Amino acid sequence: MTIIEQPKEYKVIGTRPIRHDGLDKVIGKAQYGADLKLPGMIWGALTRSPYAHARIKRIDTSKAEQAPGVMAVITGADMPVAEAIEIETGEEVTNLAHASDKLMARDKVVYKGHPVAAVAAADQNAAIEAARLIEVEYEVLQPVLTVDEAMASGAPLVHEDYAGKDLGEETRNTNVADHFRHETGDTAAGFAQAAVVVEREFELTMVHQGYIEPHNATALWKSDGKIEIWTSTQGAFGVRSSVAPILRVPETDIRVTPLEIGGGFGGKIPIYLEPVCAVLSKKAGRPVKVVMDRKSVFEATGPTPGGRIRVKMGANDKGDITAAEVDLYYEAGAYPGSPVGAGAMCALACYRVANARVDGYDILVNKPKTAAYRAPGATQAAYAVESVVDEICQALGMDPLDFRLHNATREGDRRADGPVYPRIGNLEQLQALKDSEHYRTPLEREGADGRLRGRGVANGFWFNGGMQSCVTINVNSDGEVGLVEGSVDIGGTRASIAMQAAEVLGLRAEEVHPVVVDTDSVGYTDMTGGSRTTNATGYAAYLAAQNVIAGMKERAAILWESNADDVEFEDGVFSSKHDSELKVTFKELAAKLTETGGPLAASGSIRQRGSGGGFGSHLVDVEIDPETGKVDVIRYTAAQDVGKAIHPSYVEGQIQGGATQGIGWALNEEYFWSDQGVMENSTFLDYRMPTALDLPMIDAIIVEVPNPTHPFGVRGVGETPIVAPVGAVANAIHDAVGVRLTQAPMKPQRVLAAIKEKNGNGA
Amino acid sequence: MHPFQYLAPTSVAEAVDALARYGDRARALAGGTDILVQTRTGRFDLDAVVDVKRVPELTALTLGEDGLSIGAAVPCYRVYEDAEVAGLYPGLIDAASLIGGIQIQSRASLGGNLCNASPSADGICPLIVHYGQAHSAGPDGRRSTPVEEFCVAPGRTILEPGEFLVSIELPRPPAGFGGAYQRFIPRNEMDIAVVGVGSSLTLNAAGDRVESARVALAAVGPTPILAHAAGDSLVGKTPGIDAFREAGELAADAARPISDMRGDVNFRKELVRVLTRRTLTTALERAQS
Amino acid sequence: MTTAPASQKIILNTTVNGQEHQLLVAPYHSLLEALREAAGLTGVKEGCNDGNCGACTVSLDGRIVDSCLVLAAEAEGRQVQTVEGIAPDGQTLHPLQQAFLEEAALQCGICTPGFLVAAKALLDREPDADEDRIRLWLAGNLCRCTGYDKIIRAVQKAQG
Amino acid sequence: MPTLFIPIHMRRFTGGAERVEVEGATLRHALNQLAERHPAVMDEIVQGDRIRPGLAAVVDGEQTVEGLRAPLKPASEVHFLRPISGG
Repeated sequence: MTIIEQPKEYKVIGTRPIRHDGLDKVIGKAQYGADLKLPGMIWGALTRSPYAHARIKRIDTSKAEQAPGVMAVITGADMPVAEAIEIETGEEVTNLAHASDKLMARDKVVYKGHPVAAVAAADQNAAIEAARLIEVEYEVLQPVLTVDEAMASGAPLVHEDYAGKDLGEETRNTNVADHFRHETGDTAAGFAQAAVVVEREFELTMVHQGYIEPHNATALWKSDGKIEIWTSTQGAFGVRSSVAPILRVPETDIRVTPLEIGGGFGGKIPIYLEPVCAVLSKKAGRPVKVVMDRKSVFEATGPTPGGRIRVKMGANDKGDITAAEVDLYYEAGAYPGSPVGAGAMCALACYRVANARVDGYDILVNKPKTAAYRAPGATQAAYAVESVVDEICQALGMDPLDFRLHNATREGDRRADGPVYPRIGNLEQLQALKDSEHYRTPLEREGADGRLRGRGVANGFWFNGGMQSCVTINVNSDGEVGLVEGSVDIGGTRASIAMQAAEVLGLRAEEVHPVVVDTDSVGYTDMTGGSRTTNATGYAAYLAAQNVIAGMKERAAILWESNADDVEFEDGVFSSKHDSELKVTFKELAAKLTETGGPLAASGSIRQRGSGGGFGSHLVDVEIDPETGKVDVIRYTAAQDVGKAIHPSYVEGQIQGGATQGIGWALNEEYFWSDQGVMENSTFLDYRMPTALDLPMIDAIIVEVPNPTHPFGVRGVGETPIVAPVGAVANAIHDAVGVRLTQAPMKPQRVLAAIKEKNGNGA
Repeated sequence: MHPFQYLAPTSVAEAVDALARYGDRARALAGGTDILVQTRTGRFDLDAVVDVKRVPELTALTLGEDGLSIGAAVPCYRVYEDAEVAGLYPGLIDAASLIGGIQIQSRASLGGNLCNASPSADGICPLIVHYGQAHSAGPDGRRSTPVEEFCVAPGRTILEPGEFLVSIELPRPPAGFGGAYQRFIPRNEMDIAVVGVGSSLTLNAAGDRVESARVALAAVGPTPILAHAAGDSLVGKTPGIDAFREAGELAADAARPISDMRGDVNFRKELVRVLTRRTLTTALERAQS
Repeated sequence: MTTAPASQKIILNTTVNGQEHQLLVAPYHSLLEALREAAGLTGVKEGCNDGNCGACTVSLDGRIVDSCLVLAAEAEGRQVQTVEGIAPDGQTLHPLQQAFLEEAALQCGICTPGFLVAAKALLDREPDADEDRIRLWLAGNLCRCTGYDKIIRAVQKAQG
Repeated sequence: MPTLFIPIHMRRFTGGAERVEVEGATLRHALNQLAERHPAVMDEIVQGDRIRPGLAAVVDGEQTVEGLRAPLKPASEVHFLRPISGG
């Protein structure tokens, strides 16, 4: 792909227009998945396992079938048996048998909340009540609940027949689905050169994306065998390619319409309900809608893993990191596929480490299958690594940002997992944080009523994906254009994509009318996720707009009875290279399409490369009540290299939102498990996401080191900002009260216990 | 949820009738912030919900010579938005203004909080330290119970089938009285108390001796606990940090917490010490002002 | 006093966004269900159905409530306002709606209706509320996308 | 010559070799060269006409979008990593 030279100044890019879908969203007219109503539509509800690990002995659906209003009842026996093969959805690999089993158990339930049956009935409450009437007899098995339990010899097996891999060798009778390693240099030699070596072990528990909109799906299995699906998803095409093999129908027979989505953060890439709704619909002969309750969202959709992480890092007295070892033990959940692979690649990505070893373990436990959550796998690793880096800085007496700048990876450096960095903005964004007013303002160490303050920094990295996108632009006779895209808009991407087309077309952002359509109406487009959408779909829009301009030049040539090569386009005006009298504006020409050959539509499609990655460093001040252990964030600044901010407000919003999720993760969010694998805090009351009262304003510093593989330099933004916060908060707590918290969340009870232990009066 | 019918009696007698008819298959509905959730989560199945908010007595908030009468269904906001009530009962306001968020406070009532009998209820300790009396009505007529005796187990009260809470009465605070309630939560709003402590004390006329005091604890036992020893320890003493610390120790002794997702035993006991001291400090400031 | 069986629906007479409605609802239906399913006002969102996210916030006789925690039947004869009724007329947006758009105070938008209804109730009462007061008032509304920064700024902008 | 970096878990098929230099103007050519020396490793990398699902070929720091057809330069480095998608 050619690298396009950048225009010197942009007219649209970098401005802050009102997003195209904004009006509908502030007047309550935007249609989200649960808002859909169809003629004849009925409601579904699921019966879920109360046990984390049990064999299904018998299911009796007879009472449910006779309950008032019930039109269909299904169990695992009604679901097609999917092939045990691996498919790629987006760039994730899904084992179909696992994906199918996760939706509806057949022989064995492997997590609490695992569906075992489903009911469709005239209204939602009738379906819920009927689902309660399904009787299931279980043989309860001992659940495997932590990575340590799972790896212990003689541990119960989550899947008896699963073959794991240990450094490429097949293993049997294990809960370790995979163990892999990255290695570079000689760590023993590196540690031998170190003046300071810090080794620590960290523990985390699962946390959830916490989107406010519960999962939902509506399906209609039509009499001609075709299936219509309406759902809140991050990727309609991904739903199609997952549902087709699970239901064993051709992809072509499925049309997925993505409705507005109320948050996802990675958690709405996998499917949970769609095939179940479809099978219920086939049986009932009507469209069936299921909306999950919040408890099921927590218990039975994909959180990000907890686990254990060991980090050993050494540095010499000049402040060079000489060696590092990282062992990542991540919970996969009940099926293989934790984000430990990404965690391993991100763990040391911010630092030049000549001698490094990273081992990753993907471990089966009787908990919900993990799913992507904003920079999946990276935050956990960064919490551990950034905490250890903080300790090294203290041991060496170095400023934490100077140390990070001194060791920062830059273009040409080799990552621990092998590849060499292209142009990246790690140094630039670290320097921006160092130059911030926040960092230059010394912290008052004492707050009111004896509260103690501390300051912490941490750095973070995420790859930022490219992947596939397609956009079609239709020119309207009034000179405005429709932009047809397959990228679900989860946070302002209609605007950021339309703006890129507008820039090329010489239109205002408002003159481009983006619409997100179903899988039959646009070319294949990967999910909105991986910080890829403004980059790749924006690129597709750029290409489509270029093709529109090329087509319009031909129309101008027809108009002037000349040749398209003679037409140039600048500032919204087509003109002849040879006759300065011949000029026509985009709008004027659009009105003449009929007489110059008919409608003009043009598409752009791309399989975009990565972006070189995004780096973001965060700075946080906390205030701690030393008598209760409560930590309040009182000031927060985040700097990030985003390549190019198309719509700066939404870029800031991504950074602020990511930081906030990270703060929640650091301080209070957790899956609190019973000893039987039941999540005890499956409500927003007890899951404790931050409220407006728990946060200060969050300053976002946008740094722009253009991505050379994108015409406008976009790198993507959404994921990087969740990587640094947990480590930054841990470092701030240490700065305030002198204790190193190695368990997340760093909830008051843990902070207080650590303070008491340090003061020698631990209980 | 199990389908139920909705009844909206307009008098105490009608409400008694309605509740008695369905026995334990009916519940009184005040703010609904607890029972609607509980019916949805299947904690109990009901055949009838009896909305008591059309019974005038239950929505009356009356401040008289003798004290304050809070109808069982009076939502929190009416309590804390009443300037006179707020001036006389700041300890009560501490609780009424921190139950849930603004939306919840539009609906949730102190009476409902009491009847829900959650060990972690924020509303009950302040009622106890204000020497509250619970007035109920039932098939056998009316009766009055000290608030500290009202809850008997998590989710269970002294109310018999068909009986419901009509109002809570708090005596008018004497001169030299101060009360306060604080809870500890990991967030700053929208949370359940890990520990809550309500304290009150009454000073002598000179303001240098404690004449009476109460300390009540939430979320550290199956019911809210009136920590008698903690309150009694202050009587006759000079109010101040030393006496409050000692009361905190006695309160911690009285606490019988469990370890759960909100906190373990040690953490909760420590919070009882801290919050007892802090609430007594605030109560003293209020008593002196 | 109604004594119809639980399975029998009831007619609810209520005023929603200034218009009188007669809605057919079950006695166990929440106001949230009645507004979404019977009145078709799907701007009222369900996030948790237990009063902890505020997505279903509506105004009931001028006080904000979580409509998931109100029985539909309780709204008999009362005034309900939803996000659909915030704009003063069909043509003009409420200053809060305009400020939310200008300040990019929404990302996915699912929490936005609840925030708008709650913020409007605050500004109607306390036009000069400071940042702490705004944060307190909005603490019953969860947003997972924005970190609240731009929401708070939008409310401040709408204060003028 | 382009360099193929062999992941640790595949080195048992390359006699422990960490890096293998091979001729090839495209990834397919390079892998064919590799297969001549270490035939067993091919199954770990290639499935049919494509890179095996669950593996990403990274050429000069960029995940390839052309798969086996990815062009290689004489100094190119090829790594085989886990694909990244993200949330």
